[in-house]
Amino acid sequence: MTVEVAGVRYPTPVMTASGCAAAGRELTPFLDLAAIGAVVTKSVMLDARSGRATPRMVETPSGMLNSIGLQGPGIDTFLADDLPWLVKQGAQPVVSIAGGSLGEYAELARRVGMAPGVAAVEVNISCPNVENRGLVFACDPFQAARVISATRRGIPKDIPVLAKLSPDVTDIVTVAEAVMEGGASGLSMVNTTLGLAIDPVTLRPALGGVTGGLSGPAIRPLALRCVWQVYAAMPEVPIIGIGGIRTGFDALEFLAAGASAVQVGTSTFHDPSSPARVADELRSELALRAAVSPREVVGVAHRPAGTSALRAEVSM
Amino acid sequence: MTVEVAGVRYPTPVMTASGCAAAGRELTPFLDLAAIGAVVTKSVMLDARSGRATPRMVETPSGMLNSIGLQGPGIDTFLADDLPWLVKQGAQPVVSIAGGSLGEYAELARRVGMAPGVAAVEVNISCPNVENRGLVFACDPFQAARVISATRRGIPKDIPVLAKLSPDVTDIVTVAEAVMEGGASGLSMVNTTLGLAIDPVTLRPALGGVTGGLSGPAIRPLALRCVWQVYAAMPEVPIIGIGGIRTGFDALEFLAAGASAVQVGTSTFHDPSSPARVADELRSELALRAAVSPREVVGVAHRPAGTSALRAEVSM
Amino acid sequence: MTVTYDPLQVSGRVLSNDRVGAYHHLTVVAPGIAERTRPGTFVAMAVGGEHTGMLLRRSFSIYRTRSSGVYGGTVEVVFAVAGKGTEWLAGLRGGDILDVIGPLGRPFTLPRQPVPCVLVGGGYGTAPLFGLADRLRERGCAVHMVLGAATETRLFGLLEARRTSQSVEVSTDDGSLGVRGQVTTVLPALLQRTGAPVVYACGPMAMLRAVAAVAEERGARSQCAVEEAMACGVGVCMTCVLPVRGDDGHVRMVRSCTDGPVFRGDRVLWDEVGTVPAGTVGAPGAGGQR
Amino acid sequence: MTVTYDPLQVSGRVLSNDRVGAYHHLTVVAPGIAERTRPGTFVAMAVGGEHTGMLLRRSFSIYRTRSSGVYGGTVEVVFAVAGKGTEWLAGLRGGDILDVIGPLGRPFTLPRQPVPCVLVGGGYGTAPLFGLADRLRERGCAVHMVLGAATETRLFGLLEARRTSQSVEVSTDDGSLGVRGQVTTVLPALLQRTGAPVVYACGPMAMLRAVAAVAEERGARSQCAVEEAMACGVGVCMTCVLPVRGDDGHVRMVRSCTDGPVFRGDRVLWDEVGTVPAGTVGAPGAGGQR
Ligand SMILES: Cc1cc2nc3c(=O)[nH]c(=O)nc-3n(C[C@H](O)[C@H](O)[C@H](O)COP(=O)(O)OP(=O)(O)OC[C@H]3O[C@@H](n4cnc5c(N)ncnc54)[C@H](O)[C@@H]3O)c2cc1C
Ligand SMILES: Cc1cc2nc3c(=O)[nH]c(=O)nc-3n(C[C@H](O)[C@H](O)[C@H](O)COP(=O)(O)OP(=O)(O)OC[C@H]3O[C@@H](n4cnc5c(N)ncnc54)[C@H](O)[C@@H]3O)c2cc1C
Ligand SMILES: Cc1cc2nc3c(=O)[nH]c(=O)nc-3n(C[C@H](O)[C@H](O)[C@H](O)COP(=O)(O)O)c2cc1C
Ligand SMILES: Cc1cc2nc3c(=O)[nH]c(=O)nc-3n(C[C@H](O)[C@H](O)[C@H](O)COP(=O)(O)O)c2cc1C
Ligand code: FES
Ligand code: FES
Repeated sequence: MTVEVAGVRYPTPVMTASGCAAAGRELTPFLDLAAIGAVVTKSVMLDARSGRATPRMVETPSGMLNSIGLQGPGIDTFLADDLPWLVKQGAQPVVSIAGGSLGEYAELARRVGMAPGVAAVEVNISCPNVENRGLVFACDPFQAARVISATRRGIPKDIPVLAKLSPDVTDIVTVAEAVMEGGASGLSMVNTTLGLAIDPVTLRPALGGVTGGLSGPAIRPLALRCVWQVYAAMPEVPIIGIGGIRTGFDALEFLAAGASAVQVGTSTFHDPSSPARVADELRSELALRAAVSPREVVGVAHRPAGTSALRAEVSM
Repeated sequence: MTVEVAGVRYPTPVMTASGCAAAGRELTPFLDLAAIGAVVTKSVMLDARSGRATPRMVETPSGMLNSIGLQGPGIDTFLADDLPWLVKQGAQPVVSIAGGSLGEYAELARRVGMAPGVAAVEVNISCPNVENRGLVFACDPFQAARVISATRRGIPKDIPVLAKLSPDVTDIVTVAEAVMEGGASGLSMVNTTLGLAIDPVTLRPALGGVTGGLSGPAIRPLALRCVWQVYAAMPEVPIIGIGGIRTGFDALEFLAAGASAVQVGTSTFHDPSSPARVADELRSELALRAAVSPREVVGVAHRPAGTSALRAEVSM
Repeated sequence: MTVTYDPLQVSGRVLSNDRVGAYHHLTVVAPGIAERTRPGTFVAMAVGGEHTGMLLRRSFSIYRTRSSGVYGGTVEVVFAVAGKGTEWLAGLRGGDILDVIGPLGRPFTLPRQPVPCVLVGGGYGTAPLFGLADRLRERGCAVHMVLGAATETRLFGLLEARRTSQSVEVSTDDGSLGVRGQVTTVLPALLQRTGAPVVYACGPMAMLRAVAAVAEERGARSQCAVEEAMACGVGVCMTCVLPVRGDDGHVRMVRSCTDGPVFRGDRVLWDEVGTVPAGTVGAPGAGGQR
Repeated sequence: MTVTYDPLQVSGRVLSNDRVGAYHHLTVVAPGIAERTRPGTFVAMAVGGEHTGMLLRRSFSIYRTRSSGVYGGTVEVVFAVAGKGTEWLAGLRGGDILDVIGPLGRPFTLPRQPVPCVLVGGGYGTAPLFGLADRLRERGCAVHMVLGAATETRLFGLLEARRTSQSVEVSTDDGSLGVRGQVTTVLPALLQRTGAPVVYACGPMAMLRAVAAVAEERGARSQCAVEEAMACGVGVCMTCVLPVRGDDGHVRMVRSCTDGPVFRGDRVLWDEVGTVPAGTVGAPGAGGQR
């Protein structure tokens, strides 16, 4: 079930999602890191970050809100400890980086670009731009593109740079086009959507950070729509689908909508073996439809009804 | 539990949501239309509409997608049959209108404006603008504002015009400001968010209309966040909160975030008595917190922790 | 347009839930519903329990009702496990609580005269026909049944049909019981033999369409109970529509929950279900609500 | 930082689920977990069934385990109904299936010497102390227990404590049993009398903070098992953090699921739980991921 995304081959199309697998270590009791698609690491910033005050999460119907605030050790500790460990495990490390300014992204890229064993770099652009009134990079096509080009310059040519998009925009296709022009090799879609919950006792926002990112199956239709729209506009661009994937069929939906691979986030909290289990289930879903490789179903939902050979094989 | 929204008094703060209660008739076995906050009617267009092809719905985790396509009898039949019937029942009719062009909204407003018994007009601006490449009015502050002013002109001064916002925008506050400047008396927030699902057999989009509107508890955190942001920016603007409300506590969350009233949509499909039940439950939630009226909790989540007298009364 | 019966919403207790061939036969105590039920109407059941992610009710034809008994009035349905909601229903045990709304929809129209009637059921579609058969017999109509299914285990109610009907014909796709073929393999001869002026049918859309066509050919009327995906079941959402020609000759997208589920077979545009046929009132809409 | 034990994910069968005062005592067959359990570790249980809208596991201290038996190894927890997940757990019946991950987290550190120990439990917080008491006695430590709760029915394990401990003191907020007041009303005298150099505590945060303070005043060490909202329970999400001073003197936001739930009482910045104290490594972050 290997797949290629932006020139890199992964053992399966199912990866962990950034921030939902730390740097992989804690999942080893539950799955084989070398056998899953990739370990996308928690977004790392230049310096160590304490993150936000608790409460950092609220459960919501078929979803959750989080407001972690990118807690992490900073890039140097990450490159010294986590990355080499992942490489030693035989995992495919996709390193996620996050910054507060163009300069920070550029510097992160420079350091990650020098580290051995990186399969791909994912750029989390859902961060406030401290140089632009705290506006989130991902919500502005121009700023988003600038971050990607700043990052791209620091990363060796053979390592793809994936831009991770936010769904919280009026027109995701415009952002997608901008980051591709900025030099992205592919797109990770989508990050969480901004949400809020109220605490029943205080009647104040339940999260320490007031608003937080909504994730989980609740947002799957929204994430799928984003993938659908971008694939429809740019079918040649590699897409990694993310958002509420819990089963092999969910993963298949993303492939059909146009993703070449997927990431599993929140579901890992329910079932820490999710990234491996979803791949197994996807294998069965493909077999059921007599598809020999995941590639075959990528974007199939865009073909006119009846033109795909896959349909006839299913009996559900 | 009466509330006032934009100058109109409603028996309770809990209304039906447009498109989720038809014109009220079918709910009479399950609740007393005169006792609920208001009956917000299915968005009506100038002419009769067949709506989209089926399938028109897909169940999703804690939510659903719909693609009805505004099926309806057209404004004249509505004003001749449905509205007088609602008025006779003693219900508070909030008439929702939808159009494909400025002219259509203006004409709808003119006709609704002449009809007796209308409590308020809600303007569904989540419609494609046929004069602007099919771009949805609600996604463009300028077009959204134009629709509202065109509508406002046709409606007598004492009938409030509520602009119903879409959450599918980068910056909902900008749209809110624009429609208020366009002459809206208040805001209904939010409409569904655009989503997609794939059919397991055909691997094509499951909805006849390809994409559809996501509703239900899944989107509640997203809807609450929109209300929170707009109230924070414009605390004086009346807001009706909508999105995934299923219980009295859900309604309370919206009030605390800044809504003066709420609408219950998808939950009605699960429990057709929802608009009445949610009001009853809200009454208990308020009593538990020793709040004498719903007004008291409106926007309370924005006050600094500890400054509200409500907190101390709860023991949960 | 109109709600024919006043449905009730009842929090009922499961009395029994048994396997019957490929199906499940569920009996729920739901006082009040029995008294209002007429053949062809249905119930909508909440599935998944209180904190479920499944928001929408599941609809089932009413198989039988009893107005009272030791436990109060009951409603019975027969269902196949089709997905996660019916899977959950299949797991219910006696004593569990189930939220039921019903009866919903319009019933079969009964003939004014004591004419012979043919009742055609596909798979679990036979279930609502037994109550209909009772009413027809009360009016002096002779009842002939046709039961069809993919295979023998998917036939429902064969013994009951044999016990209560004037004649019973069976067809299975694989020939495991009765005639190999579809219900329409046996229907023309049966209509001929009985001279029945009306056919009642419940089953998959393809079957209904074929039955309606055979009936029309033979100059008989047909009354077909359809199955469209329903979000609300009570007429407020407009998801359950299909194209139906009205008395005025105009085609409209009509709700199958309140204007159906029973329709005159000659009024449904069977070939165009799933589309908005050209010429439908209000079609084609330019733009519109997603 | 490190995963001390290899947790297992087990689809277990419920053996029993009984009410005990204000609590529920749940026993699940979960082979393999017992063997790995050390006092103070916890399990995370999936709630709500397959199609639930509740995505996150619920965490519970391990009360007891048995490595084997007629049914295989079992794990027991004691819980209060706090919300919808625990409500669902309370409804489980013998034979139901429950997905359990455990043991998770770091256990209580045991003293090297056979010293007298004081174990303080608040409400259901007493549950994990009995396994601890067993281990301590095995090492020749005298075990003294303090049980506190709001009211008598919210005390857990009093008889068991009396049967197995050297001494037991009880406090209730309302005075319905034992001393009226908090556990810290009786703790200073008990530390004095027993000369215990170490206090183990499990209960609400406010209690832990007070116990840690009393211990510190008396020159005793404290080991406190905390309860922070956890999304994953296994260390990957960073939701369960609290400010803890490390060996190097620096305060960090530390995961209570993998670095806890047991912490040295003198290391937790109790007054600043729920904040990021000034001076914490990496604080204050300008901007950042929501
Ligand atoms: C008026 C009416 C009467 C019916 N009578 C019976 C009956 O007597 N026995 C029986 O076994 N089934 C009957 N059905 C079909 C039954 O409602 C579906 O099998 C059931 O809803 C499937 O639910 P699920 O969760 O198991 O499947 P899923 O596929 O998981 O359901 C997903 C969604 O699609 C809807 N859906 C899926 N299949 C159907 C379908 N065939 N018809 C309508 N909605 C569907 C569900 O209601 C749900 O909202 C009837 C349907 C209707 C409309
Ligand atoms: C390490 C640890 C050990 C625990 N041991 C026990 C025990 O032995 N007995 C017992 O009764 N309870 C224990 N708890 C608390 C128990 O986890 C919560 O009562 C439970 O999660 C509440 O779930 P709910 O769905 O009923 O409540 P809801 O309020 O509906 O839960 C909503 C969300 O908040 C989380 N949450 C709510 N309250 C708490 C809490 N107090 N602690 C952590 N998360 C919470 C839930 O996990 C869930 O994600 C422990 C918690 C932790 C972290
Ligand atoms: C607790 C948590 C932490 C997250 N942290 C990050 C992060 O550091 N960087 C990032 O790009 N995305 C982060 N995400 C977003 C996920 O990677 C993913 O895009 C999103 O959760 C949607 O997928 P899911 O529904 O499968 O979780 C985080 C999500 C959660 C739930
Ligand atoms: C089946 C369906 C039809 C709808 N039709 C309309 C409509 O005609 N006009 C409108 O403004 N909103 C319409 N909506 C949106 C709802 O009014 C509401 O804004 C949205 O569903 C969110 O609320 P909920 O989660 O409570 O359903 C519709 C929603 C559904 C589910
Ligand atoms: S199912 Fe809602 S109108 Fe028919
Ligand atoms: S609960 Fe996820 S890191 Fe602790």
